[in-house]
Amino acid sequence: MRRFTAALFLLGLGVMIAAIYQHMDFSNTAVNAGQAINAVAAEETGAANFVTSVVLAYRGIDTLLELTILFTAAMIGGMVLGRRRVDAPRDPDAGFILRTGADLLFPLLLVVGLYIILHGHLTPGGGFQGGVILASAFFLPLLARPGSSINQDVISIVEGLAGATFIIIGLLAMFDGKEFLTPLLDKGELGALISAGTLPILYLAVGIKVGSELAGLLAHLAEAEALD
Amino acid sequence: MNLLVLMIALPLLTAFLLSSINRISTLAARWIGPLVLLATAVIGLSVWPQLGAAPLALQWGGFQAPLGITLYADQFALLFALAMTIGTLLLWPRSAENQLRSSSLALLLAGTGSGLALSGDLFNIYVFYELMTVVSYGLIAGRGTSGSFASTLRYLVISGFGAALALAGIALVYQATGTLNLAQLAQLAPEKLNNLQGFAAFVLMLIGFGVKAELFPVNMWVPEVYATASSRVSALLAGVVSKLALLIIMRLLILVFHQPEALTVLLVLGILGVASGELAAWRARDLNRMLAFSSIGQLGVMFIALSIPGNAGIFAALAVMVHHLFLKPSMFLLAERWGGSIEKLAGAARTSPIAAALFVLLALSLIGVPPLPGFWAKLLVIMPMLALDQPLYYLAVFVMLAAASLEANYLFRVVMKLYDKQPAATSHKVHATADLATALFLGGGLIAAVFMLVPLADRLDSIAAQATDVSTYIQTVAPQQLQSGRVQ
Amino acid sequence: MDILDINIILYSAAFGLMLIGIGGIVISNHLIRIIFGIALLEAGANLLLLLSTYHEGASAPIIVDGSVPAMMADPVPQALVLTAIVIGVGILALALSLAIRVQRAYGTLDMREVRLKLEQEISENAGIEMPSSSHAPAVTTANSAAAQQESGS
Amino acid sequence: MEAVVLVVVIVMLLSAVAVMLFKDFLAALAAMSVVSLGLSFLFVVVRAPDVAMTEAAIGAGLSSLLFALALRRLGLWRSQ
Repeated sequence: MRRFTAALFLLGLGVMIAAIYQHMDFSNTAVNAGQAINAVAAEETGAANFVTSVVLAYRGIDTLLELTILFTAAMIGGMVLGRRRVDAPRDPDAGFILRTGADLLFPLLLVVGLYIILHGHLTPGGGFQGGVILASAFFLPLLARPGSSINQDVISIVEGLAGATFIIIGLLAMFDGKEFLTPLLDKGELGALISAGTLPILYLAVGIKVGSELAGLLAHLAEAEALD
Repeated sequence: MNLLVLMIALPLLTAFLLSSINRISTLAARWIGPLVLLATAVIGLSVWPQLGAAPLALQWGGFQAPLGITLYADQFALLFALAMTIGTLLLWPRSAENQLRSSSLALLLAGTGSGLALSGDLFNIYVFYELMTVVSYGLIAGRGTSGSFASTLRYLVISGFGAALALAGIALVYQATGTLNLAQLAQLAPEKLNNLQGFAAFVLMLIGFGVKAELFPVNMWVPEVYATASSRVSALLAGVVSKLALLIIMRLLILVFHQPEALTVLLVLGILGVASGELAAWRARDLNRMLAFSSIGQLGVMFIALSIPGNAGIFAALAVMVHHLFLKPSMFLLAERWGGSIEKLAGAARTSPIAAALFVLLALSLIGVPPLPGFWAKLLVIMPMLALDQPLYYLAVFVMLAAASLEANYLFRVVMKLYDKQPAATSHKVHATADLATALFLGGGLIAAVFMLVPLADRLDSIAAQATDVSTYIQTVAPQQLQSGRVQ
Repeated sequence: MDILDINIILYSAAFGLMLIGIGGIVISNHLIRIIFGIALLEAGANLLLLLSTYHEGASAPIIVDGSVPAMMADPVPQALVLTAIVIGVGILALALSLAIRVQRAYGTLDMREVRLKLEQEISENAGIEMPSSSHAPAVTTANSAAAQQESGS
Repeated sequence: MEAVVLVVVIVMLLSAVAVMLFKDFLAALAAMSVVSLGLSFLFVVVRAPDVAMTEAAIGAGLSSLLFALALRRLGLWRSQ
């Protein structure tokens, strides 16, 4: 019975999609907000990567909320999985190769992550991609040395402060008489590393926040066996 | 003037900083949350009078309308933003284990709820909605029992499914119109979205946003969650959060989707919601689940009201929403100590006479007994439907009347038990003072509304009229025409 | 319709992923598979969003060396998908954490069994005797006792 | 170009079906990574390098790691 209703549901969905196919204008040349942004973004934000302009300037509030979602998810993940017991059994040691590899990779990942974050307004990449790399940089030692652990208190304070930075930069604009989250500072020369005003600073906050939250989540999941 | 932004930004900022503040002073961390919400409520109330004359549009980041994200405040939106803020303040979740965490979640809920009500951008609404969903997971699972984890997981599966569908709906809208700004969508909708693609987008978004609004096919989570979460969280979710989801659907319906089929879908799903909800409530044997199912029925009535074309439908839906906004949290708070089997309620009126009396009044209003507000709200839904003179609407009226008699049946079963002469073997717990006071405040406010029905109805009517005024919406936001960058 | 039209191929990929994902959610009972299904559904929706303004021949919306290309892809859906992907991974982590806890409490990841045990636990906490409580094994009582204690405090 | 995209799409959809059909969760997880990688290729095709990077880092990398950790804790690590 259940299978039957499921099949019926899928069939209906398939018919709907087929109908949409029939009527959809694939080569739709509708004028859209994105093309208007392309026309003015370089001038208005000073970032060479327009996706970064949209993420941090035009739709900055979306990004703030997205960070808040990660923050909340990390907080709830910690709550659901609980803390590690002191006497919980450890995983077996990871062995020489993984340990040395982790030691060698850690600085490399850190540098690559920061590079990607700081060039987010110029090239593809930015706070999210770089943040993931930062998270893996901090998670890798955890895999290599099962005895070590990430200090969750530090993480929660770091992520809180990084998120607060984002909001406070936004509030500064309000004290300046502009709207909340308006980019500030000099826009500089298009394509230069130090340009686009506050956008790189915002992306740095995003990167640190994403990195610390994902590292926290990964550490929680890795240690979940030991919770009480 | 752009202080309205603080209604969203301040709670978020405080939530981020709460764990740092806790390092410095535990006392400050305990009190800063309620204080911030009080401040944002004052900000909202101070803006309220001037919105009556003209709604207000702000641009996040100061970018011109279709490019940046719009925040649109009319009295309709601000009413629910305030309901969220004040509701969270009244129903401040308490947790013995980790007050810090539940305070953060409460602040996030208040900030997001306000933002959701005030947002004027389709994708921004989606992100706010997702954040509100994640925060509710935290509030439900915060109980820490195995049941709360399991119900959160089932809720998460349904929500995740719905959210992805809503995203697909947004993709279809953007494909057709090239904009996400609601004002500009309202301009373009008659030309670009009045087709099958627009209808598909509506259905997808209805399923997505309907999850929280307890829409008929995607409401399996309701009884489990309300039975396992703490009463204050249930009160918040059933009372305020579901209304915010409904507000999004109303906005979409008013501004973007004008197909008659959309109204039919709402009507059918509403009827099914009323029928299934009330039948299940009638069969329920414990108070929490009974209230949960009856909430599905009430939300169904709101969907039926929305399906009435024109201003009358929005007005009726608004009246039912405001009625439910006060009634349901109050009932859930009363159920806090009475929760559990109805059989065990016998004689509870003797230990807590005030609570029992309040419950009776609320039950009468929920059923719709004449002088009480619930009656007038239901009348506002039924009258325009009779005037429409269509078979499906007659069916809706019939289902609503049948549902009222079912409601009367099961609620009186509870009331009879409360005033049972034979006391049960178990001793009843008295309500906590804070819970009872809040319940009395909300319920008392509702009953007091009987004495000023006419001015209240006028006020709600003007709010509904402002909400349905599409041309004012477009003029206030004033999106610049999308020009130049035309491709090919 | 030419089968090799790139629009058709890409849209088929998006709708295909969504259909497979929905099928997995609706037909499957195992929680992990349902979570996989949600991930697939999200991936399809993301692709659909990105395709909404796709044009053959547009270049990436990035200015390299100061030269502005003739036609650039729409940056808005790209930013939206970026947001949606990150939201998705947050919710995925949450779902997996909850799944770990649920399995520990109920000893199963089968959706139907979880639902049965949940119903049973709710009824037990409410003090209702279930007429058909024989076929499902008892829930861990430690948790239900904790719940009662909490509501009584 | 179209032919390459067509092949990638077919492989991706087959892997997506495989995710749902494989009894072994590890194999399903591997298939899921294939879907993510195919998806990030498609993102490159539609001129979205930022999204492609994110999908590769988060979809193929981080999500798989999350799944792997969770599967290990759930005792589904080995084939059943």
